[in-house]
Amino acid sequence: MKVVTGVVGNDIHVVANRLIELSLNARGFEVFNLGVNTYLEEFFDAVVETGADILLISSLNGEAEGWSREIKLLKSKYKNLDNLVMMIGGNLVVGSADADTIVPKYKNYGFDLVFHQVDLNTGLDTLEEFLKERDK
Amino acid sequence: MKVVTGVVGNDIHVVANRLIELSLNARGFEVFNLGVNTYLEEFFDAVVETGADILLISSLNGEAEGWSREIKLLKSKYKNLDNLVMMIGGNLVVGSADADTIVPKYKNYGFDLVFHQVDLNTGLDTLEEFLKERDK
Amino acid sequence: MSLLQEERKIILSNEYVDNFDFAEVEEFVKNASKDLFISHHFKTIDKMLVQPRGGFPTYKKQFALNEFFVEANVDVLPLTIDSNTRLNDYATAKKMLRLSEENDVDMLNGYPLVNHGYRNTRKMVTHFNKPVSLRHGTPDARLLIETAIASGIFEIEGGPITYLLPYSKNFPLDKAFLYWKYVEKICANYSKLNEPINRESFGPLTATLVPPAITIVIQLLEMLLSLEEGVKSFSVSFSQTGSMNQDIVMGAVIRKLSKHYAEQINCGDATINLVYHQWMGAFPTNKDFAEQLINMSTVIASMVGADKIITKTREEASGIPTKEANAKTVANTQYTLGILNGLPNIVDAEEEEILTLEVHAIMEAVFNDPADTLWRKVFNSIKNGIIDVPFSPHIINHNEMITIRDAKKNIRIIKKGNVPIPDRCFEYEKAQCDLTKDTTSIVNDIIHDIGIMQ
Amino acid sequence: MSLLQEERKIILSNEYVDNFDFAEVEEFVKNASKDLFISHHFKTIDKMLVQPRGGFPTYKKQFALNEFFVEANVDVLPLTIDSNTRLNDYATAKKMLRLSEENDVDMLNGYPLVNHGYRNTRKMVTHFNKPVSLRHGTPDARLLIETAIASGIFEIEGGPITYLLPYSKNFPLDKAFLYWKYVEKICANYSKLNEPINRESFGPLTATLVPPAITIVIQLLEMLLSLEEGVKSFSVSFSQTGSMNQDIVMGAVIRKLSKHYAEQINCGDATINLVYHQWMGAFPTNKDFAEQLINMSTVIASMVGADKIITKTREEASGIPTKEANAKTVANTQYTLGILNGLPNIVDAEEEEILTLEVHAIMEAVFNDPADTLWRKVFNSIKNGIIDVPFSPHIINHNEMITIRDAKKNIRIIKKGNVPIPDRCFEYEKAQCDLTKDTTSIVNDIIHDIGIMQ
Ligand code: B12
Ligand code: B12
Repeated sequence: MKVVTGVVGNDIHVVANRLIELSLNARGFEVFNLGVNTYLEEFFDAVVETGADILLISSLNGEAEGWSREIKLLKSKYKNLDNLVMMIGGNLVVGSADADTIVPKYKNYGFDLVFHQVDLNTGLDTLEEFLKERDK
Repeated sequence: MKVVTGVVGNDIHVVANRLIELSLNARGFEVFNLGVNTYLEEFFDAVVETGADILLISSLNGEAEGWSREIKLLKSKYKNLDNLVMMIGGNLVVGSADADTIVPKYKNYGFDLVFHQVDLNTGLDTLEEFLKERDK
Repeated sequence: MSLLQEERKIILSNEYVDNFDFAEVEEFVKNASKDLFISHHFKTIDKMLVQPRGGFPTYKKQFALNEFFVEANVDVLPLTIDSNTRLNDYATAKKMLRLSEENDVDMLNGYPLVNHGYRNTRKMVTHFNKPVSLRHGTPDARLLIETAIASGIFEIEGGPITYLLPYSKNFPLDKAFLYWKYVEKICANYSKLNEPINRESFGPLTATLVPPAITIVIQLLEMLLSLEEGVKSFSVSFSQTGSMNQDIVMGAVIRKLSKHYAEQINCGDATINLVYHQWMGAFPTNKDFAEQLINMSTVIASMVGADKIITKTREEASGIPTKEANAKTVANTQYTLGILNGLPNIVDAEEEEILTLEVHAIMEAVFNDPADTLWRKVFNSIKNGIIDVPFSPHIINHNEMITIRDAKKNIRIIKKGNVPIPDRCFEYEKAQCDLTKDTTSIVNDIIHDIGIMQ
Repeated sequence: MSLLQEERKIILSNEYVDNFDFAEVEEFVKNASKDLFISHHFKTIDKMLVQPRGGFPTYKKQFALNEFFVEANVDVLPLTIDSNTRLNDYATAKKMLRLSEENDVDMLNGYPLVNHGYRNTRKMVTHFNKPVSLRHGTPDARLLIETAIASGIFEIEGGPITYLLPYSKNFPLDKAFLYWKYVEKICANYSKLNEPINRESFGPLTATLVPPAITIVIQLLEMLLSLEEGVKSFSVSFSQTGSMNQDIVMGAVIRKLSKHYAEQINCGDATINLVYHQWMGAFPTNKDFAEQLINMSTVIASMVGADKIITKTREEASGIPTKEANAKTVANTQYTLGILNGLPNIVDAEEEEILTLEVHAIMEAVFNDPADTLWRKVFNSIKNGIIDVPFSPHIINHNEMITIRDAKKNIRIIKKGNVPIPDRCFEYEKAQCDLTKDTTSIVNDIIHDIGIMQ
């Protein structure tokens, strides 16, 4: 399965991104890593180009929320993205807040899977569960 | 003016006691230091023997309360202690509690001046104020 | 009109900018209180200066933060800039600042200095009358630094390499050098009016397994590029490596070599200070543990003999720290510095020699680049991998060097890429590590090594 | 019946005592899990063992405290005894224990082990299956130690000097020596059945300006008195002095000399361990600061290379700590030990030499005392001031020695009383200090020196 990944916005925290690429590869995904500092259009363009099944966005520096608000509008401009699994993880707010308030908010922005300060492997395990459920 | 001082009960914390002797001397008092591990009778006996004006008791290890309960009874057995200034300081409870509850309790036990976890010099300044007020 | 003046005009022709009155700014700097100059404090105060990190979007919140810091006995106030301003995106910064002001929710991860303008900001700076250090991460910081100095901020962190390789993916490196040349000149010019403006390099880089030799070479080069332009007070810096001994060795070598190289270009008269960053890598989420880590960093900084320490907070892993947490670190750090006494004198001659040889070899390779100016030599050396920063997100970086930790958690180079590590040193580095493992285990070790403080 | 057996009978003829079944106890010790023996852990575990302090009156509360400690990843459980039991006043202890059990209020400042008895206590000890260290302060600990070993407590702290000079004003020192001789014998005998019982001396003494030479001499003498009786595992200890370098020097010298003197009496086969106490003097009332101090102690313990560390809590200045605060220190200390890596190798040859000469000189003076046995030589040496402990409340102590801190906060001897500090060393000690001051300033310095961590 194909995954497009990267770190959204002006965020340059690259360490998790490098590890994500390693982990996805180890789990057998085909990875297209756009790296840090990636804008929403670039993500969607890459999904379209590669025909990816999953878009896995990271955000570490707190920018995610600003960008996520524009997802629905932007996504509506693309065709055939209805089956795209959208997931996001990292530090999803500036400052701190708990998952109970963050997760519903991001689901509302259009994400299927939301991981605020959750360990990468836990997140990827959940992704695999999710895919299994869906394909049943 | 004469001061009898010491650490009450089975308490062997001696450091403050040594400093109290130094400070009282420096302030011009005549000091009779009974040291640590001093029982109530020994304090009152020394007051009578020396004709002291002030009895300054320390307690550090939490024993003070147990002993203080017996002061009124004991003091009533001695004569001519009505003008004796009684003061106590150090850690006046086992565990922790605040001055608001401790001070009234100890005043009730018969102390004129009570200092829970108060710095020595603050305490001695207050003593000197107290003596000035009284002798006006 | 000089070239510098022309450049100035261009930078300022920007709808988000204060209308600059340079004559007034010069007057202000000339008469500014010595207390605002960290260079003055370095000269006159013997203890390690304590500086936290911190920046909030609104003036009000930044002011409140500073009040907390002063209450906690801070030595140097920080002003951390938001990430939009860092990318010169003043429009977004403006929008987010308005949102933050209206809704009492922070929509920026720092203080948008350009939008606030120097007239306002100066009020805050002079009110507290403490040195302020500007922390940004901006490749093109020309406007930002003009605004900062006009505000009374007399310490400027960063540099063309240290604010680019860890902080950017695409920004052109050659441009960064030129923009920073401007910054150095401005700092040097203003330094003539009163106490010197202090420039500080950002030694932590990516804070992830960067080997000492790379950090020191970059510190020395940014120092030389700055002194060349006339800066008279410069701070080299690095962050906790994860090995106490490696920190101490690094401190000794960087002190010795910064003096040496400054003298080489006849700038021995400049003051060189040493700054230590508390652990800059991934923090534990357990906040009590984070405090232990922070305290340990302070102890090590003392053993390194740093002139200034830059602090973290117990909330590092969770998000932008509250002002309470931030002030608490300052008070705790000051307390620790006060009670930590009887520091031993520690010299590890062998490690120092190895590291010194490595630095000299890389520096020589840089100097041997055929380009005409130092900045072009440095540019070429980064481009061809003579300087290679692990975990840099920047496209120009080679990413060929591989480092891991040895049994004592020293960072060691096990693949050197194009970096001219002398054979003897490279053998020494590798000899400290267990290299019999397969690649997967080594990758797992690296992941583990990134998380050693967690 | 041997003399020891007779003494045993006398001690046990006491209405508050468990009916001892010695055959069963021997069987128990013989088959006890190795995990209960700290001597076994010292041999097999490489990391520094972490041991908190703590004791509550009731079985239930002590059990709960232990659960908290285990949760926090403790290595060695403490059992601190109440002060009535310390004074062999089992009647009062019994009354207070009943009151504590009935009213859920603590009427004792520790665990009344004799009243609880060994059959009960053994259940708790074997339940947790961790080594337990007995902390008391009892001059006549004969019954207490019989009960402890029968309970599965295989580390016994204390000694005739270290549990007397700081803890008592009037208890006869000669008796203390004889009572402790019994304890040593019991420990030695049981040590033959399984792993050795570990004895530990209490190095902190009064925790107030005690100079290293005095501490080390007392550690060595209690070690010799113990090994003489056949003890095979002994821990010497000391507490943080206030100067990192002085701690490191002390650690090096005490390790070297304990080995040396053990060999002198042909006990080189005994294992000698080094225990470090986190700061034992006056603590800051600010609890956050207390945590900094505690963390710094852990760092220094690592540099000293201690085998075990005994911890304090953030609540030290305010009163008996809660179990939460106590467990938090354990978790924090374990975390710090895990992240503190790359310890430098530190040797201060001059300080080590001075200290070694001082210790040898005092030891020689003790050995030269004309008395026939070691304990009598030691007794006489304390009585005539060859050994003098600053701030001891005991009437037998000379109190002639005066110590202050030098600029680096090392504790220095400026008046030696009868302690035979060699001239060269005494000159060295005094040369570190500013002795031109008048007496009042020196007194003020001493007051300040006691409060350096506040
Ligand atoms: C190292 C670091 C830096 C380095 C980055 C070097 C580089 N190029 O990578 C430097 C020093 C340059 C830096 C700069 C900045 N940083 Co920074 N940085 C850190 C730090 C200390 C560690 C990050 C790290 O590498 N962790 C190791 C990796 C492996 O862990 P991770 O990133 O947390 O990722 C894990 C999880 O989040 C998860 N994950 C990540 N993505 C995803 C996705 C999915 C789907 C899932 C399931 C999981 C997942 O998996 C990873 C492994 O478990 C963190 C604080 C911390 N965590 O301790 C701050 C931190 C992330 N930075 C922060 C900030 C604000 C900045 C700056 C904006 C400002 C500043 N303070 O200087 C600039 C960034 C500029 C910009 N344009 O983005 C904030 C973010 C605040 C917020 N969200 O509220 C943090 C939290 C620090 C703080 N408390 O203020 N930083
Ligand atoms: C050093 C010390 C010891 C040494 C004492 C050596 C000696 N012989 O002096 C040793 C290690 C032997 C020891 C033993 C014990 N200690 Co102790 N010890 C301390 C410690 C760490 C410092 C005390 C000290 O010397 N301070 C320096 C002096 C200068 O300050 P100070 O005593 O607080 O006095 C100041 C003020 O109180 C005031 N003051 C004192 N008296 C007076 C009087 C007046 C009128 C005024 C105005 C002011 C005043 O002036 C002084 C200067 O400002 C304290 C905790 C702390 N404070 O950090 C615990 C502490 C006092 N000890 C404590 C205990 C329980 C014990 C033990 C019972 C049990 C044990 N844990 O081993 C035994 C005591 C046995 C006994 N029979 O008493 C507890 C008391 C608990 C409580 N009150 O609830 C404390 C608070 C520690 C704790 N948190 O558990 N201890």
